[in-house]
Amino acid sequence: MFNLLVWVPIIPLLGFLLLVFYGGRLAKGRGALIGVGSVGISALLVALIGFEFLQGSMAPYRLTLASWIVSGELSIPFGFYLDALSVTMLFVVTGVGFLIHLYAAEFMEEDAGYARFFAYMNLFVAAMLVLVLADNLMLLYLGWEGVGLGSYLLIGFWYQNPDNGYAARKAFVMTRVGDTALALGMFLLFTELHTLDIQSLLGRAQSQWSPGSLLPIVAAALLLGGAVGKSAQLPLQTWLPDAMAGPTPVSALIHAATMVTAGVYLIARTHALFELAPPVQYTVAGIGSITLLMAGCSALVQTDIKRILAYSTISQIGYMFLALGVGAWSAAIFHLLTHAFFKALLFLAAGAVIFSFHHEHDIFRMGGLRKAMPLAFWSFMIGSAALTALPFTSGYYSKHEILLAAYAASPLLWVAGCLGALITGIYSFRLVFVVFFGKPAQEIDKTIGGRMRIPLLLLSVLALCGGLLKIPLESVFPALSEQNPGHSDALVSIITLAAPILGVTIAVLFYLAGTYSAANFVNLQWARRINRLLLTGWGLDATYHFVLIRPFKILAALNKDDEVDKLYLGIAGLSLQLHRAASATQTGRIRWYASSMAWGAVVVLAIGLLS
Amino acid sequence: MSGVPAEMGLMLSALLFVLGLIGVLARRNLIMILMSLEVMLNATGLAFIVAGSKWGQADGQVLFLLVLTLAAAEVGIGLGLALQIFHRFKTLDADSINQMQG
Amino acid sequence: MILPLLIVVLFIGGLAAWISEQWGPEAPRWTVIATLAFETLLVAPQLTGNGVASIPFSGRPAAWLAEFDLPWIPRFGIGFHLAVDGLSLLLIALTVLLGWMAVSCSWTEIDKRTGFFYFNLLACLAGTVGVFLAVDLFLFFLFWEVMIIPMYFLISIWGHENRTYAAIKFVIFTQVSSLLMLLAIIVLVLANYQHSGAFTFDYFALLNIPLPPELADWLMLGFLIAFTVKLPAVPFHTWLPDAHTQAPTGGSVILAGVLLKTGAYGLLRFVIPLFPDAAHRFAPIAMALGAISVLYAAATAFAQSDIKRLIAYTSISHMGFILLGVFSWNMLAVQGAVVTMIAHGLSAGALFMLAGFLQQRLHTREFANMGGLWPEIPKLSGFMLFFVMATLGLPGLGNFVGEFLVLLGAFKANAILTAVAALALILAPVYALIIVQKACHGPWQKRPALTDCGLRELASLGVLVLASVWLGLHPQTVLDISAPALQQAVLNLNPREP
Amino acid sequence: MSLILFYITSAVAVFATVMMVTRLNAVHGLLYLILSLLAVGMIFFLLGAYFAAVLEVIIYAGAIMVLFVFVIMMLNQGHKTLAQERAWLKPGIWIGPSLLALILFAEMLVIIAHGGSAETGHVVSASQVGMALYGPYLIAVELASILLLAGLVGAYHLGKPILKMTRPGGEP
Repeated sequence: MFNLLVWVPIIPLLGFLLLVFYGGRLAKGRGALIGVGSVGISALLVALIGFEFLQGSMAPYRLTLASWIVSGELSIPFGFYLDALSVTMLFVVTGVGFLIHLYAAEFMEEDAGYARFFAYMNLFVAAMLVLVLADNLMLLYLGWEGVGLGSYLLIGFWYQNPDNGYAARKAFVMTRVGDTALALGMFLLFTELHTLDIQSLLGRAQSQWSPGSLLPIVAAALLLGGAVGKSAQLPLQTWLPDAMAGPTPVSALIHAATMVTAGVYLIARTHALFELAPPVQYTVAGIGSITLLMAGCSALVQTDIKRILAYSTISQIGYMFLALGVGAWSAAIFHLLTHAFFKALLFLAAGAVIFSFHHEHDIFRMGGLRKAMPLAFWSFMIGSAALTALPFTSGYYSKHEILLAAYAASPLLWVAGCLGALITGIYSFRLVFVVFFGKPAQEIDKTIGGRMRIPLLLLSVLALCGGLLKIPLESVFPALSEQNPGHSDALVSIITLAAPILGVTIAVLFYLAGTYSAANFVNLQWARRINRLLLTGWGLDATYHFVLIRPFKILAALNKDDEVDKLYLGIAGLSLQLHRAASATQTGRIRWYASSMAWGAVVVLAIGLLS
Repeated sequence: MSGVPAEMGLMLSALLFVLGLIGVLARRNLIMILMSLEVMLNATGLAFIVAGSKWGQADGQVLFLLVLTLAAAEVGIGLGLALQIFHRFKTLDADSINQMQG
Repeated sequence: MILPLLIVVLFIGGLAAWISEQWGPEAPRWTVIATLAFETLLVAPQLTGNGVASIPFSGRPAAWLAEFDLPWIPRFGIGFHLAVDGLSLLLIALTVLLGWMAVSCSWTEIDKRTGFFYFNLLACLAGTVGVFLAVDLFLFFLFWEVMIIPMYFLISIWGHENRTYAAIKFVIFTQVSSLLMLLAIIVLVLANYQHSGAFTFDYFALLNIPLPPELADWLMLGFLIAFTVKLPAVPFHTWLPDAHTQAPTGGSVILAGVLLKTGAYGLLRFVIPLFPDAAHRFAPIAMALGAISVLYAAATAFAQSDIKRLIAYTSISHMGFILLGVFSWNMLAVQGAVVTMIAHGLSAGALFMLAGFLQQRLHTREFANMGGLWPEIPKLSGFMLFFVMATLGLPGLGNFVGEFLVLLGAFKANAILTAVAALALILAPVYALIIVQKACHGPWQKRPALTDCGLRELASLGVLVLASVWLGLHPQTVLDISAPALQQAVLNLNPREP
Repeated sequence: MSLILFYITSAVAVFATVMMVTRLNAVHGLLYLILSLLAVGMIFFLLGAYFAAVLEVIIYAGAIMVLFVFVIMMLNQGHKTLAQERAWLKPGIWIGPSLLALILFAEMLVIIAHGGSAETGHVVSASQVGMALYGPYLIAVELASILLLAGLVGAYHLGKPILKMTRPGGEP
């Protein structure tokens, strides 16, 4: 049964190849059938394998297909590793992926590059599956870069607009910064531990390295660099809002549910290494909490519906990092799971709105959609409730767990988390109220069909009840040792619970009841400044542009003609000058030649005399 | 017999040679240059004779003869060229004939 | 006997192509096809490992697969001595493959003096194969020169607008550097003469002769400069962008794919085995040069507006990895360097072919006149995307394996320099994605209708795609064939760690 | 006695040469040149090289100088050129070469002075010269004759077009 695991990534890959080679000649329906169908088959296989795994002993299962690179002590196979963690991720990738593919089959129907779209999507899914299943870091890196490629291709899917191309390249290059750190981490681990197989690597690290020593700290920090890049955390988060240039299903799949959580997966996968490096783990928690606050604040002021969701994604991944940092590994993965549900739901619902509004993104040009689009409205409500972690939604279970674990580790982190939850409440319901309540701004002349409805419905159910899922991660992660969330303070629990509700209340007062209005702030100088700062994502983009990109561009442009060549041109010029000088002595005058001869005689005699 | 010191003869030869050289370098008239050249050749011949006389060998005079032959041939060609140049350029200015400059 | 045949077939085929010109412009093309087909038949069986040439012979390390020795100028100990091991076999295979590619992309591009063109092309290939086979230093030098002169003609006769300048620059750079090598060869032979009392240019005889360290340093530098100019590494690289930009497509393919590899081959075959101690002393500087090349070329590539110039700088950047790998002094890095050599031959060759195809269609190499090509020529654009991805080191394709192994090995030798060189992993997408963005993406521009790639173009690019994927997913083929040769060249001779 | 004669003759030779070099009129210069050559011939006589002295007078002062006379006459170096020559003989023009020549002279003097003193005046008879010429120097004589032949042909060739050009009504 587990042998079928091979086909899980291969079938989407086959779908990709089919679409690449025959995509242009296929009818639209066929193209979508291949694109959606391949992921569907994958999802089915995962379901079969997953249930068998969960009912079994849950012992890790290894599958080695072939060898990839063998040279000296380096031996890299194409090997898959199945444990509870990868099963969870498989469910997310194929399950949510399948629903989004189905949704996209209708969403993208009018696009000229229909087959191309599904080809890229399948490629992405295949790469993501390889990433999740890889049993060694090098194969993981293959998937890691593969999802980067998919992300690049899909962000720049509408290539006619150079801005999209820029966003795509920005995403690729910024994540590549992280990838390079990851690669260096791999080099270090291999040099020190002589293997890249994840399980033996962790085993050797635990037996050879003492906790808190330099090597695990450096190695973990480098891996963290990779995770930060892929998961859009501080300081490499600025690519994600721009990545919204891609089609909405892409944002749902890649930039909400799967790829951006790869960093969380990586850290969870190598958690043993991070446990050996406490300073790095603190850093993870710090990065998570700072990012969740920064991104949450930015989400407050955005007007583009997808950018709000993008900042919200950054913020939610910040929660996952926070969880990782405080050692609540399963809570992080749990939040990853629920986040995949509700964020995919939110994106798809937003996609439905955008679809109906003919690619309008500004929320203030929408409004009053509650009646016109009931399904989108309820999906959005459920998604926002889960995002805000209102009680009994899926997000509540996961986020609550995280916050309690954070409190156990450090009250400061907990305060940041609760503040973040408050902000989450404000911005998510601001979005809901502005888009769906109030006066209808426009007539809707386009409605969504069944292929978009089914994913919305299914994801709504998951977002609502996903918290009841029990994922058996104990087999992978060590139990939380001294910190048991069950025994924490009742007051802490209540505050944790109340923070999002308070946020929702604020949103109601500002955007629904109209008791207060954000318009009051518009005329204030300081408010405008803060608004600007938040709108541009804390000015990080401008900083990078000023500190890195512009100097690089200027230097490169200065050196366009290759300054080194000047050296050789100089030599050439010098010899040309010498040639001119020598040829100038050729005056054609006899007397000049005669006197030169005389000079020669004088010099030769002088040499003879003086020596 | 006569006791002319060899170095005196050589000094005279050098002096004549240098005078001829001045003529070659300073004059611009081709005929004068050729004449100065004769002086230089002659001075060389003198040096040979002095040396031959010093050692009492015939070689000095033989070489003088060769120099003489050379001078004759050179004058023949040189004057022929001078005539040609004069007819072609209507001048005997050695400096104005510089068509072979680089 | 097959070894001299490998060279002779190409050369005679070239002559035949030249002569056949009188029967019309088509005749040389078919002559070349026949020649290359014959050559392929000679080479292909060797790669399977049990070909006709694997006659074991005594007195040499096991890594050598076949040998051919004929006295030539016995008075000076010069012999027509050829031998093949895994490394040279791989590079010869690459040479033949790219020979096919060069013919394919010259098929319609070259329409004047086709016979002479193909003669030069094949002569250049023959010289290159000779370089890979020669194990007599004099013979090696001879082939080294044979390789350069046809390339000069290829650039200066069939090149683009600024061809004379580029061709002369190419020749001056390579000639000055090979003069240094010639001096080093002669001094080495004389040193051996003083030591052993016999003149010999034979590679095997010159291995392991004791040299005073001072002398060894200078001789090593002579060889090293010749090879780094050819490679090329910063600061000897400036001939390459000009030569590539101006060369006809076929010339660029051969230049990038094969000629540059002779530099890397020379480092592995001569510099390190002949002067192990001197090379080892020099290793940190060479690695630093490699790292500088990688970064400098990457940054310069980004600023280019001419597609072939940009690709040329990416070549320099990749060659920096090879320099880094070769001097890292361990098996992983050296194997990575070999994989990079082959992978870069495939990817850069393909990119130059694509640039040539675009130039044939658009009559420009400037990015300013491109853009929005995807809807018009989706297949070519797809190939472009693929090879750009290969260039920037996407895992699963050949370049990744090479670069990764190089960096992995180099990290052991010098972690700091490796970290610096690894910055190129960030710069690679910066310059590579620009190609796709500026050529294929972007708004559609008004221009006469273009034709997408035909069968010939499709087939040749397809072969390169397959080769690149094969190298990325199953590099073991290359690693296994080259391993014994590298083992003896690098490790058995110099069992030292940096 | 002969030493005094030598000095006097030397003085004449130097004086005649200086005059020759500085003359504006080529014919005057030529006359001084003949004088210089005759003086050198006298010195040959004093040094005991009678044969050379005779040749000097006959060939140099006689034959070669006649050639010069002819050419000067043909070129018609008249009064016009005198002004030109005067303009050319500005000190600025001849001081440089003279200084150069002086340096050369000084160097040669130093070398000669280092040679040590030796008497000259061994008589070498014409028959000795003849024996040497047709003995060890036979090849040199042959070469000289070839040189003369070449000179002859050359002079003839160079002179020919002029005859063509000067022919009345002839093509230039």
